[in-house]
Amino acid sequence: MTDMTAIAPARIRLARISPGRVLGFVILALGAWVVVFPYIWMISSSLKPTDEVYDADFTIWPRTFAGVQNYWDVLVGQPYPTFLLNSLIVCGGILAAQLVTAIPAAYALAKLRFRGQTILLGTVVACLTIPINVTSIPLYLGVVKAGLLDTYLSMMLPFLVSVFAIFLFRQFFRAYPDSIIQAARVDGFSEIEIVLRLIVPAAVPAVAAFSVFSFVAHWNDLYWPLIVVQSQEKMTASLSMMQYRSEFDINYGRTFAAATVVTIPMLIVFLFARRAFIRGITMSGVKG
Amino acid sequence: QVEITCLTNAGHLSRQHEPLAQMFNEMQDEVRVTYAAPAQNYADTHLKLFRASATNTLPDCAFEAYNQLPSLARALAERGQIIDLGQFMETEGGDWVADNYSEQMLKLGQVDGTQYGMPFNASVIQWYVNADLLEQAGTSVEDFPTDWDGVLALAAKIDALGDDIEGISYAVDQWGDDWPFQVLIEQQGGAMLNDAGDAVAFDEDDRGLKAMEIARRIVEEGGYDPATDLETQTTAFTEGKLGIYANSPASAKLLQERVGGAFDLRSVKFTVWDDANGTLPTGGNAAIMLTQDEAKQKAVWEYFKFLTGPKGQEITAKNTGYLPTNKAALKDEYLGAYYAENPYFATPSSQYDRAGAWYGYPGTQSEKIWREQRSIIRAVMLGETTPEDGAAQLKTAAEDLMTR
Amino acid sequence: MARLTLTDIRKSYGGTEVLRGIDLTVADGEFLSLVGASGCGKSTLLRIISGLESPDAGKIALDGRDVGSATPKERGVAMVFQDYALYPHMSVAQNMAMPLIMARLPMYARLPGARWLTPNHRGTRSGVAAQVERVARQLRIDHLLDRRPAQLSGGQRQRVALGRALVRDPSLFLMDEPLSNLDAKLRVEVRREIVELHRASGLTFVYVTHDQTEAMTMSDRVALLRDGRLLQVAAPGTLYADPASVEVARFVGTPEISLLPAVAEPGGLRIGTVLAPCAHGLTSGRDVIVGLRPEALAPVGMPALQSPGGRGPRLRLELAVEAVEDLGAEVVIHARLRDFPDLAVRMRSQKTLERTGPVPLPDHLTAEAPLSALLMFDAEGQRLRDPAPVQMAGAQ
Amino acid sequence: MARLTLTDIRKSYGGTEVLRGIDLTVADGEFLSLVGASGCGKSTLLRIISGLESPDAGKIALDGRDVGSATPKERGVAMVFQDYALYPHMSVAQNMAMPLIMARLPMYARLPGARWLTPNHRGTRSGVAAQVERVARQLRIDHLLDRRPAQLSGGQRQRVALGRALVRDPSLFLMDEPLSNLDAKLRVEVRREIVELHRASGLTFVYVTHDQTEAMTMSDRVALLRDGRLLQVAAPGTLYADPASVEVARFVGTPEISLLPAVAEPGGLRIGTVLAPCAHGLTSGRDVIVGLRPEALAPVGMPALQSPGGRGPRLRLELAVEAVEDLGAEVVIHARLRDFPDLAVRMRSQKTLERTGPVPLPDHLTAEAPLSALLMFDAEGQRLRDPAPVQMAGAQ
Amino acid sequence: MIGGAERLARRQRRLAFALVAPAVLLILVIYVIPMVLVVLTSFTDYSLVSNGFDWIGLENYRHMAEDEQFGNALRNTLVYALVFLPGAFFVPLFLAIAIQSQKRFRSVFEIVYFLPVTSTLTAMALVWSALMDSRQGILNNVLTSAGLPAINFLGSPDVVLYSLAGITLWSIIGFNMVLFLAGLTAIPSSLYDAAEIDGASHPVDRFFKVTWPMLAPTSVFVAVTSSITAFKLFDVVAILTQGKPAHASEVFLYLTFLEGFEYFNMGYSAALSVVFLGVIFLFALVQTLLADRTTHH
Ligand SMILES: Nc1ncnc2c1ncn2[C@@H]1O[C@H](COP(=O)(O)OP(=O)(O)OP(=O)(O)O)[C@@H](O)[C@H]1O
Ligand SMILES: Nc1ncnc2c1ncn2[C@@H]1O[C@H](COP(=O)(O)OP(=O)(O)OP(=O)(O)O)[C@@H](O)[C@H]1O
Ligand SMILES: [Mg+2]
Ligand SMILES: [Mg+2]
Repeated sequence: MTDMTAIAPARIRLARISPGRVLGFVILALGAWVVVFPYIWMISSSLKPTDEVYDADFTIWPRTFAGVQNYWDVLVGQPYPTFLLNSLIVCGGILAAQLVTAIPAAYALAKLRFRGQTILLGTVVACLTIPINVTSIPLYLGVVKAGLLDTYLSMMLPFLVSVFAIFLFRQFFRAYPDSIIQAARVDGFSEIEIVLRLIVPAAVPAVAAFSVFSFVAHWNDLYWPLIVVQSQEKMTASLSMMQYRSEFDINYGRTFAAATVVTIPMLIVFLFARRAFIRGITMSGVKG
Repeated sequence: QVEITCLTNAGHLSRQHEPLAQMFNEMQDEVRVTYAAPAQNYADTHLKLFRASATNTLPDCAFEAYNQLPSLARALAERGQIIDLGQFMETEGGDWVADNYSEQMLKLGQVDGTQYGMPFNASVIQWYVNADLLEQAGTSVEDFPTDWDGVLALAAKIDALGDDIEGISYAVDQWGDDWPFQVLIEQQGGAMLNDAGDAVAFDEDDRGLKAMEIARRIVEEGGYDPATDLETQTTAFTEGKLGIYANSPASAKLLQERVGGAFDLRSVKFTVWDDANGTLPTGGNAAIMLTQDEAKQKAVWEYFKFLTGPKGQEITAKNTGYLPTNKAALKDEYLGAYYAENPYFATPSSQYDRAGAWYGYPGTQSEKIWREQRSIIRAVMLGETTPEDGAAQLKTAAEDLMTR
Repeated sequence: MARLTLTDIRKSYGGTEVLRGIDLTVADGEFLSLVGASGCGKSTLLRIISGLESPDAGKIALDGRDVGSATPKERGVAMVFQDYALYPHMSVAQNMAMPLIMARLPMYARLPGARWLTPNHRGTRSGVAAQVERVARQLRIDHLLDRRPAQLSGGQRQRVALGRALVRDPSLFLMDEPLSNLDAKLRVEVRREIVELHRASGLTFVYVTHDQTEAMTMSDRVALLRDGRLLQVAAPGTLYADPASVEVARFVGTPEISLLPAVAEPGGLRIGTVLAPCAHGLTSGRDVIVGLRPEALAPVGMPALQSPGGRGPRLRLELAVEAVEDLGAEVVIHARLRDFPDLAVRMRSQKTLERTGPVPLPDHLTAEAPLSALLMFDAEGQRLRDPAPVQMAGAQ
Repeated sequence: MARLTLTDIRKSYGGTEVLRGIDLTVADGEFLSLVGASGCGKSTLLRIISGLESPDAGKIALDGRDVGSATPKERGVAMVFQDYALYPHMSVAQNMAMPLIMARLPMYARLPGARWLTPNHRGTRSGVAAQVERVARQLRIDHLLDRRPAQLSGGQRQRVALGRALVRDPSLFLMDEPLSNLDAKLRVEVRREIVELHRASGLTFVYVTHDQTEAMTMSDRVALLRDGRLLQVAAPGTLYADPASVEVARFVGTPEISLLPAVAEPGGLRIGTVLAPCAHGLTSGRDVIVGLRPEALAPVGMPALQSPGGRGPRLRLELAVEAVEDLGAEVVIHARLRDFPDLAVRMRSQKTLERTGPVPLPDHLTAEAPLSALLMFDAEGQRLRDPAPVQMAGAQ
Repeated sequence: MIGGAERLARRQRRLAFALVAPAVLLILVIYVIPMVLVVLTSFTDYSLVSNGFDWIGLENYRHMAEDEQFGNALRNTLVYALVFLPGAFFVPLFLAIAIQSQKRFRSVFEIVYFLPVTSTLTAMALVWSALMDSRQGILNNVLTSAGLPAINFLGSPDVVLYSLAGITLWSIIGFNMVLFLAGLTAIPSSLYDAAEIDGASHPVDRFFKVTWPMLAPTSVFVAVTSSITAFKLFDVVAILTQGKPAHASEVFLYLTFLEGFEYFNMGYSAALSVVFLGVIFLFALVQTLLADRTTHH
């Protein structure tokens, strides 16, 4: 008896909130379907021969299975491992350089006082808005002048410093307690050791978040590689994907197999870095 | 061993150049051919070459579309960055040239009288036909009309077959440049520019206006829907939802692949107005030599000879459907027998003598002119602009920009 | 204006039982403090009372009416949170007006910007403003009404939080550690203000804290919670002088009560070598615990330190002094039994008014406590009351 | 191991003078607390002593040696911060080892990973480890050495912070409100530990706090800072019983001292309608302030509440009771003078041990204080000592 | 004599310069110098094609006034932004709130919605163009089977900007959602409790009284970054429509690309870029100033 009346209120409260929850869930699930459907379509198409890709009656599983052929073409028929390696080298190099340049600069901007600080910060913020499209020609001319065309360095050059990273890390470091830095000074840390031993380890969540950004962005970049990559040996994975596409000749199955193959590494990166990524975003307080 | 690097665009690289280069490299061992990272399309090739020219980082050879060749060649010639191929042809001596190339073909690679390019790919527009739909409309491929009125009437008939069936696709307003528009001018026996190449001539004898009138009729009578994009039209055709489809023979192989066995796919000679003088602009690209190094020049020439030779052209034609640029390639041992067996692929060769010039405008603004003109043509096709106004606008657009 | 009755309230999170059957009645107008160590379930109980949380079992009644299924709004409770939970984007006036706006305006008139579209509610709004003004004046924050919480000091924020709770004449006032974010000085001040508020309003208060001083100084009664059960509910003085168990005794009082293990003997209780000659009625040899409040012990022969009250027979202990804290008005001595260094005792003595300098103390001293001051617990910590532990005859 | 001497230290931020000439000597081995309201410059002074901040003017000497130009490391000071400032990504052992590593290893051997490349420093490293181990044992945190700060409780973190400061045998121990992040119960505990540590180490401590209880219970001497100046530096008991000014008197002691305006008359001091018959030597009609500690007042005729010590002539006040706080061991009464409701007084009385229930008090009562307990200040708040304010004759 | 703290401070200054030096150098090389060159170029008639160039002063800027395509691109960009921004803002906001209240599937949804952010937009654009095909595309199949008229997603000048916005939205929603989720997590739950006690238990009240105002700083950040993204639209256009049909999808950045790389009018393209950056920078500035007003801590 007592139990009955005691449990009732809980039920009532549950009932009160559940329609909203359920509706939310349904909408989320529908949205999720819309979001993943292109992937399903892409993977499905990557298994089909060209004449099936655009069939009016879409089937997820191909009538004629051409997956082996398509993926064979992509992975073995071309030096795909080279392309993949190029992408990794370029993205990894970019990321490393960005971290090495951004973390110290962001720390200085957040915690130290020096002349020109405000100007530098202003410049960083202003540069956030400059797309590569605008500066690509002067950069290209510079790359050629330096004799760097068709080198890994030229592929990384415009991205060696990320103003976004500087901005993000600065926000992050601003929240780092001053007292820890002072404690370190009292403990006898030299200033550079403060950066190396305290700031760098503290930046790990922000680094994780930023790494996902950076890696994904440059993995997927086509614009700059199209300009500076000259030889096939230096082609990146995403560039290689585009070579199945032309005005007269699109091999759809192979194109989508290539797209799948290019997309999957980033998915894996994200799946692994997701927690750190979201935590980093939360902690860096991009909110300003 | 001399190593040379060539630039081509992506679609061509995988289907044509890779097998050719591989074969060439295996055939001999003085020259080794590699390909640069491909451009995305003709326009991108053009851009890449200009960029490379400005910074002196040109590849050893490249494949440039005919219509853009003049502007490129002139600029590069001024900087001494492009090689006249005439000297190499001479050294071959004898009847070599005459045995292999027609005047008409060689002309495609000439700019201001200099042979800067060896024609590698050539294509003139042709009709692709869904024979099943024709049958349903009560006719057959064999009876395919030879005049525009007939083609449009047939298109209308097919269009009436069903809600989701379209009659004709001829995207005058959509292709990468103004190729389909040039078709409409040249099939009347006209030219885009005067002989000096410095003044607009497509309006002579009201050809511009007539071209616009056909364009409009294709919509009005043939049931073409300019609102659908190219991609969709191609798909509609390969899905059996479109009766008559105009496109380059370069797509023959691809279309065949995409159609599979879905319907009876045929190709038919393109319709011209002026059977005597009418030509069709030849699409495609020429191989150009850019290296300054003499050893490399020799090597490049060797490669060009192979590419544009009968074997190279045979392979190219079989892989794509392009019209072979080499006369000798039509011999039985190369393509002759093949064409006899595969009439679907033989249509280009039947239009061999129609192959006319593919114009580009003087100055640097061809791309912009084409873009403007496509908008104008689209407006005409949609009925937003009268053919008269459209024709006038086409001329103005060209004249305004070709001086720059 | 309400009597709160809780009957057998139970609550678990996941597998852990946080509340294991709470029975409690808070009289109309009473100030009840809920104290206990961190994590013992105080906030959970408060949230159950407020309606923010549902109990797994048990009944909650206000003035005898079961409110188990009522929302917080319907229960008419007001709550003040530890971090005040002021809306940072609203002015003080808006913060305080919130509960009234919610109660008096219909949904559509509460939407952003609706102020300008619903002139018919202007009357209600000005009524709200007047009420807010009145309460603000009462709390002396009427000059702050236009500020944002970020522009206020801790004490001012605290008052705004109180104001927000007050405006709507709640039936029940719930507070969850409302002073813990204030600094020591301010805490004392606001403490008095809350007591004053309670007196003036006559409302029923349930006040959660883990600070015993707060609980002792403010409340009519204190409920001591531990491991989801109520250990004792009593007036502060009772809790201090007459604790139901060792736990209660230890929780209340600073410095802590001294606890000495003892053995019952026929002649009294033996603590170490000392025999406290008190009657106890326990079987000989039984282990007990003797509790001794710090103020019960007084040094012998030290005129500088006043002796504690109470007469009658005394317990005398020999001590080794460990530390002396001079608090100004009094001195706290931490010491150990001379022969049993494991046994620590604390004593506090008021200083004579004439002393100004530090109190010099020997390393060793003798201290006495009246037997009447001894608290006796069994080995499990339960208070032994029945066999009167002290020689009552001699006392008073 | 060091005597700290500050001479005329001054510091401004922007236009505001934060420190206006501080002269202070802390004896070797002394525990000095620096107290004062929030924002009065305590932290600034501490940071100047540590070398994190430079004074605008003034000298800092350790054992007579001027250290003004030395960095914190060179001064050999250790500092404990309010939020402990532990390195979050390092284990407890690493945290504690840091100052030693920094002091004993050369730069190249401190680089990340250098541990494996510099075997010649293995000896130093194991020496460091042993030292850390020793200190950790002393602070009873040796079982925590492998944990990260995030895995520790507040009190444990506090001890690690102490340990980090301790390991390297500093000459001077600086602490900036090290207890304010702990909860009440823990605070009392750690307080005792720090005192114990001070005693055991014999080091010089400078301890910043705004909590008077802390300052009073822990220190050898207390320095009271206000508006950038030192008001009084004295032992806790002296500060309480013999304050130099009203400000000091108010700052020290809970509940606060009662301050009553009075007028000097030939026969004594007139407070409201009452004449306190004490000799004063002041010109008649002069305004003074009389201070009365809460424990000096005792209700007359209430046997339940003990009377305060001190004999001699007494001041008798008629009071209206406002609130009573029963703290268990004692009762605090807040009241106002019956005829002058503007004048508030506080009194505290120890309870007799026999009382257990709440103390019933009438609305009105009469209370007495010995004249010897009166503190006299001039109208500006400065203590009036010279013309002895109380009838010393009658005292003791 | 120099104080110890002074020495510390001086070391810090020196270190600061050393720390920012690499970044400053690279910023100069990668952003500042090229930007200066771009600005200089905008005063010339430089083109890749011809040798040399002339200074023509403000001619390029004057030319914009009479360039129909300039106005068209500006209009297209604005229309696109107006379609894109609400979507890029409210959809993720809704998703974040909905996901926040889901206990069990939260991480699944987080992953799913974030997927597109990690994918090559250029690859996915191909997929979308297939899905959006006006005749055979799945989207139209769904529409027609639901009895609705088919939509010519990429071929109709009236629709194409919406379609592009749809694709870009798909790719960015997850990112903004994570930002909002971060913002939501930072709202103290006691505020919701307080709202509940105050009687604001209706979800609408909770949203307008607590969630929305507390999210303000996040909102401004999302709005700023999304606006910049909107103005920077390029890739999808380059891959899918190349400005077609009939200039209808020629957005600003694509126009600068056309002028520079297709028509080789580098000088004019540079001038367009300068204007573009001016506009986008103003926009960001205004929003950042707004941001200062909305932060309340
Ligand atoms: N929503 C919840 N989910 C799971 N466990 C909870 C939840 N809320 C509280 N608990 C657990 O219930 C126990 C009691 O929590 P409660 O907040 O009531 O303690 P408290 O007495 O208020 O402590 P404190 O003094 O630290 O505020 C704790 O162990 C806590 O971890
Ligand atoms: N770096 C600084 N720049 C400007 N003003 C400062 C700086 N540091 C401190 N101040 C100011 O100096 C005054 C004293 O600050 P300080 O931190 O020493 O106070 P405090 O006594 O430690 O206060 P609290 O008890 O709140 O810690 C304050 O008004 C503060 O605003
Ligand atoms: Mg709690
Ligand atoms: Mg401070």
